[in-house]
Amino acid sequence: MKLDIGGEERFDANIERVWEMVNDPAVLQRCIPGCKSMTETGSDQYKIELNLKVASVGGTMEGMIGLSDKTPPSRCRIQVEGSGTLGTGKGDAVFELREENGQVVMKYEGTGDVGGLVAGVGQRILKGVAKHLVGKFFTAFRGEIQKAAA
Amino acid sequence: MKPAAFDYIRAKSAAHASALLAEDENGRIIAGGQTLMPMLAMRLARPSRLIDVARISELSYIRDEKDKISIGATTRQVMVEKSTLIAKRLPLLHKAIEWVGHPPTRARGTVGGSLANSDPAAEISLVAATLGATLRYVDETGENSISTDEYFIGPMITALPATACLAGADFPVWSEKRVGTGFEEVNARSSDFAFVSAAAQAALDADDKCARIALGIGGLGDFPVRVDIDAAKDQIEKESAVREAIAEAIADIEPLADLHATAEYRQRVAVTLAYRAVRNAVREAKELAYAN
Amino acid sequence: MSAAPRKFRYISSDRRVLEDRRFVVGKGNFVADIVRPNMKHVALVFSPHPAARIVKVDGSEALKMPGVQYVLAGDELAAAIQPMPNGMPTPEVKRYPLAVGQARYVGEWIAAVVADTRALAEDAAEKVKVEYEPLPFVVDGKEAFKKDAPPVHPAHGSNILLDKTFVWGDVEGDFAASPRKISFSQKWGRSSTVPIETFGVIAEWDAWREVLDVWASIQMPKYADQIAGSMRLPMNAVRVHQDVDVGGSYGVKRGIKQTVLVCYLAKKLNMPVRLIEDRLDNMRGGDAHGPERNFDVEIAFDDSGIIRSMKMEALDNVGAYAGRSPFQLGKPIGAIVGPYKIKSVQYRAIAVTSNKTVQEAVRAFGQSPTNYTIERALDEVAWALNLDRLEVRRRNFIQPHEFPYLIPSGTTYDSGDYPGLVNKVAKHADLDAVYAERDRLRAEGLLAGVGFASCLEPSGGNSAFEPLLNRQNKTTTWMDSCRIAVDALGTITATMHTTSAGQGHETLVATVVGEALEIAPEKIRVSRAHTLDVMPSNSPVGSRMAIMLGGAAFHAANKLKHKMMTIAAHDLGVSLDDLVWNEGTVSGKKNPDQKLTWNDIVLIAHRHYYRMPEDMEPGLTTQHVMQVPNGGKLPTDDDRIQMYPCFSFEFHVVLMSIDPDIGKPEFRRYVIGHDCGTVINPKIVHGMTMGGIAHGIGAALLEEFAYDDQGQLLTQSFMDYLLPSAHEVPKIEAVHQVTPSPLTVFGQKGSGESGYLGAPAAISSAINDALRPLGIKMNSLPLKITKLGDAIAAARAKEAKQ
Amino acid sequence: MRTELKINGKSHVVDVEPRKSLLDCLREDLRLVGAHAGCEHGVCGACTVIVDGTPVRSCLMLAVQAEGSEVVTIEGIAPAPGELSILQDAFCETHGMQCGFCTPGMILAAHALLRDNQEPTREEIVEAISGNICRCTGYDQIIEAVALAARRMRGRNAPDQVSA
Repeated sequence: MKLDIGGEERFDANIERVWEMVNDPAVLQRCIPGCKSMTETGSDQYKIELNLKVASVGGTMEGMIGLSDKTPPSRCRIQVEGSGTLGTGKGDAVFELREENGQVVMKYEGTGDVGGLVAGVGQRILKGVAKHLVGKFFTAFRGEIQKAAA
Repeated sequence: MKPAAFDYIRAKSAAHASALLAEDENGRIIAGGQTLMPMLAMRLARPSRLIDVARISELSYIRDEKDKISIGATTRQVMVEKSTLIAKRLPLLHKAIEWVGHPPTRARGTVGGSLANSDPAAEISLVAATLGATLRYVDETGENSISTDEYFIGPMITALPATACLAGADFPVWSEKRVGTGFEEVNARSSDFAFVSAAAQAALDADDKCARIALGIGGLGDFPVRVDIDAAKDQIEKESAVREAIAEAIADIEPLADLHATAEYRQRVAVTLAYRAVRNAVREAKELAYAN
Repeated sequence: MSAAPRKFRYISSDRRVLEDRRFVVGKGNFVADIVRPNMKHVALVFSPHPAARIVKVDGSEALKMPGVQYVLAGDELAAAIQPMPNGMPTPEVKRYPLAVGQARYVGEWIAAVVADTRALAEDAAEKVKVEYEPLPFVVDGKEAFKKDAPPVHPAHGSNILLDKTFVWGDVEGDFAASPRKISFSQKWGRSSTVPIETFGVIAEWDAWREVLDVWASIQMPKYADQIAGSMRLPMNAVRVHQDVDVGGSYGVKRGIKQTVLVCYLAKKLNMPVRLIEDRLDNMRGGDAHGPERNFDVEIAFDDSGIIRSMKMEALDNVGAYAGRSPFQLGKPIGAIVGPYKIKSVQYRAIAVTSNKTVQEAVRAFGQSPTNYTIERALDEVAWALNLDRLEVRRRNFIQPHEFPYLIPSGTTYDSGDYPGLVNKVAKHADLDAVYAERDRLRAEGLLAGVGFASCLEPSGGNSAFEPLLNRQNKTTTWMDSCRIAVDALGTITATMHTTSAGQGHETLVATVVGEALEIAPEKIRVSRAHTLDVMPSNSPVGSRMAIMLGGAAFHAANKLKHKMMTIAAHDLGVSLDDLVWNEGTVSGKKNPDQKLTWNDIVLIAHRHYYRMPEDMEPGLTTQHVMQVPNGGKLPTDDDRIQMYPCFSFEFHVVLMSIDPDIGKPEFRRYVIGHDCGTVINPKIVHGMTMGGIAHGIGAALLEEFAYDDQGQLLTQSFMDYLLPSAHEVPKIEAVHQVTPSPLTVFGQKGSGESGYLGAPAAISSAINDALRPLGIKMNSLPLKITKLGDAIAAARAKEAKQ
Repeated sequence: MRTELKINGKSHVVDVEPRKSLLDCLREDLRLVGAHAGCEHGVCGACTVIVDGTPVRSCLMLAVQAEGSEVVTIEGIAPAPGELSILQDAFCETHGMQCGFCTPGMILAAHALLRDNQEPTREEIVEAISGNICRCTGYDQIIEAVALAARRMRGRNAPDQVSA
């Protein structure tokens, strides 16, 4: 199942700071919903373990996350791939940072691809759940920025 | 399709259930199980422990509290269906309840369970959202409540704190004399999740003017929403005005789309169903005058 | 050809169905009810990818778990067994129970885990690690047919399993001579019969007796043969227990891959092993999907609506492996013109593989999609000429005096009175009133339409499509059998040699034997033998049991009667011709006092050999193996073949309405006429007819194995694959007619499929009639609410613009 | 987990994993195999049993949840071995089944209906069995069976009506 993800987020921080944080595996690990561990396996390549939980639905997943096509401090591509008890998932997104009115605007756009169990029995709410997870990520990320600023 | 292993414990009270949840973040409450059990069987849900609240008898009740009807969280849906109190005082829920699953699932399914699972198309949630019900829960801090405006936040996702056990729902009862209701739903089979549903409650004054209108739409977005069409209140019997107000009110909702109903379908039919629900509610309210 | 219906004693009388007593108390003997000592359970690991190379299957973590016995992957299995039989001459399209080297659809079984309970097996299955390398895939049939499509089986070289064009008669000449032509395309969506009982199988290997016992929820010809073949065992080492009750099949309960998997495990582990598919296993990997067929059709006709010729192209997306599915394009050849006098036909049958779940035989074996298309053609002709659709059908019908009727593709229809039944239906339904009601509904602001569909149910199934589509296959024998034994105390046991999935075969045999012997059917026990005690059977496929098992039972009973009368004649010292049979008592025609009762003859046959005719075998056991009436021939060089022997007829009239704002279709009236020749048990025939219609309603409106562009199956559960409930099936009025078949012992024909053959066509016809005022037509099934609603909305928006 | 179940009026003590459904417990631990697994996610109704007087899906209930409840299965409906209830007999009379797989659930759903409603309309019968999917019959002869049983049960309660 294809899922389109995209949006814009605004942060009160400078662009270098946001860039740094997006590229910080420790920050990512804290922000990715359900991320249990993130182990570096190569340059900008990490093995991740997830314990996903959205309301009643939950499961474990193992996979890879990679950052590429970097143009600091404005552009980066994130690729995620994993599989687990809920099925398989793949994501490919590009985010772009720019400064605007003293804020940093993060524009992100990408597609996800979900297969296996969840695609077969949960297609009705998959999109909403994905949206919710993305939202959770940014809530946490905003928190990180505030924490760093404080 | 056998669930992954879990422990099982019966909670003695809502507070007990909440304490048990606090002990283990992977605990999960089960009441009637009509939503949770399929998810367990498919291993979409894999709690470490199930906390059974179904037997907490003090959470099973339907009470008339003058300006509201209080329904306990573990009240079986079939009790709502058969309740003359609900039929008389909360006719919108009475109309909606027969659309919930089918008789055998209503026999086990609970009002609280449906609200807690918060399916985007759940009828009980829709009525709660439409009427602006207040949900009562118990968590570590004690007894609390939350309005449905804040409660629903995503598909099967609510704002209920992680350690909360739902205790009940208070549905406001309108004081006006002439109150009518309308409930409309489209689905492929009568027991299936609604593609879209609409619930309306209208109060008319003695001159047939609309004194109050509440409208809710389910199945359209990630959760049921109350839709403000007060703009059309003075023209409540004018189809185009009501439709326009509805269309405007739902314009910002991103519709669900799945193989059963496209986003366009949901958006378009939501307007029709909402209009029909309003129309029927107004008609019913009007008839009441003659009956009195 | 409508001989007056014969008078019967038990046949056609409204008698109870003998099987029912055990089912109403929950005492059926379903496969999941059977427990063997120390039995182990299988859970499956399935592919989440539509196409992927299987790099590695690692079961080590799973094996460490308590209660886990074994983890089996495809490579080990493939090395130990023969590939499963492949009906087409496509040897490189190899199929094994577990994927070997490559996964070819979402849901394909990659590994099997054996554990002490199913729950433990599922726990362990989650721990089996499979490493995949995703490959290009194709899900759409027309795409898969293209030259540059990713091949599902690279070794085969393309996705084409079958692409054959048949020309029967002077098609080009008839097209050239016809003043009018139309063409249309439509698609039959992927659905299936989806029995409420999934497939299940238990296997147990006795190493000392060298017997492999199999209990399964099976409906399949040559099941034991295929097990023996795949397992490389002599066939007399395979004992299939056919007394297992099957919880619905309607064609799909073939389960050979499941069975071979479990047999291998049982033998390997030396433990009874059972696999009961759960609903997810069944929907995605049970290999039981039905046809998914694109049609492109051209019709040549004249100004009066007489159809002269038809060109039909049918492209079936059969899924990842060959299965039985290419042959489902073959059976329709035996009724390619429906009940109509179309002189010439061109038929191009294409079967392509894709990265979808494998098809299995589904009720009517591919005839239902084709009938949907033939009936659409009749509607199109009527609409093109602005003629009444029923009138166009009447003008094209084969007339009662024209039987036996040879159709262009080489099949002779046995008997029928199509206009007769249609007139009865029209009268019962009061067509004027039906149209008036349609117009009233339209005046109310609804869309409303009347639908018609005829259908022929070819029955008495044989395998003629196999040699027709695969010339290497010369199978023409397609028998069924019955054995009757009268024991020493005079009671009767008849044995049938296949399973039963609700068709009432025990009642059928008892009724027929009772009729022949003039003994109450309730007194006759019917047993279903296991396969080491078996006579040849080709199982209840192709609406064949009334004809074939009924025929075999009748002949076996007559042989018994003949033997008993011969004994009596000898004992009484009279000629056989001078004796009459009366409820088992044999007496002299002229001298009724000269007689032997049933028990007298039983005593002689079992104990008093000295009173028997010389050289006659003692005991009272007879049997009959019946070949399909007028079957048994190979196709001619110009591809003509007698497909099935008998042709039932059904006619549907449907009135439907659609709320244009919602798009939800509703039944307002449903009337059918049914003619399956002599009815053996009216309750059974009625039930089959109604059930077939309900199934057709599902295919027409609700049911679909829907895939997304990524090859994911979106309908793996009953929450998304929608079966009609009691709410969705309207009250159906039925009108009956009996046009006996001259080819069968009582004039009976088959009756399992016609409801399913007619309903989708009739519903589509009604909906398209309803949509005509908007200038739109629906060209695919299922006609889901959203599809209708969105199409109506688009048409109205267009109208509003103009 | 030690669980005491009351099935068809008799007490049974079973030791089950909490994750075991009532359906699996009935079938595997008590060998009451009349309730059937059709979908195991609450849609088909083949697993229907009566719990505290109401038909429910035994696949959507854990065995441990049934402690303290009265469970009636299809095995508890026939009055004696070889004897059928009026409803079961009516199913035989109309042939309200084919393969028999959904039949126990269907009969229990109808059984509960007729206990509460001796004169059900067609719509009420349809509603009562709408949670039980039958793939064979198209429901016609099932609805007929329930209506016939209702007539016969009314007749039994008012013998003067059937004296003819």
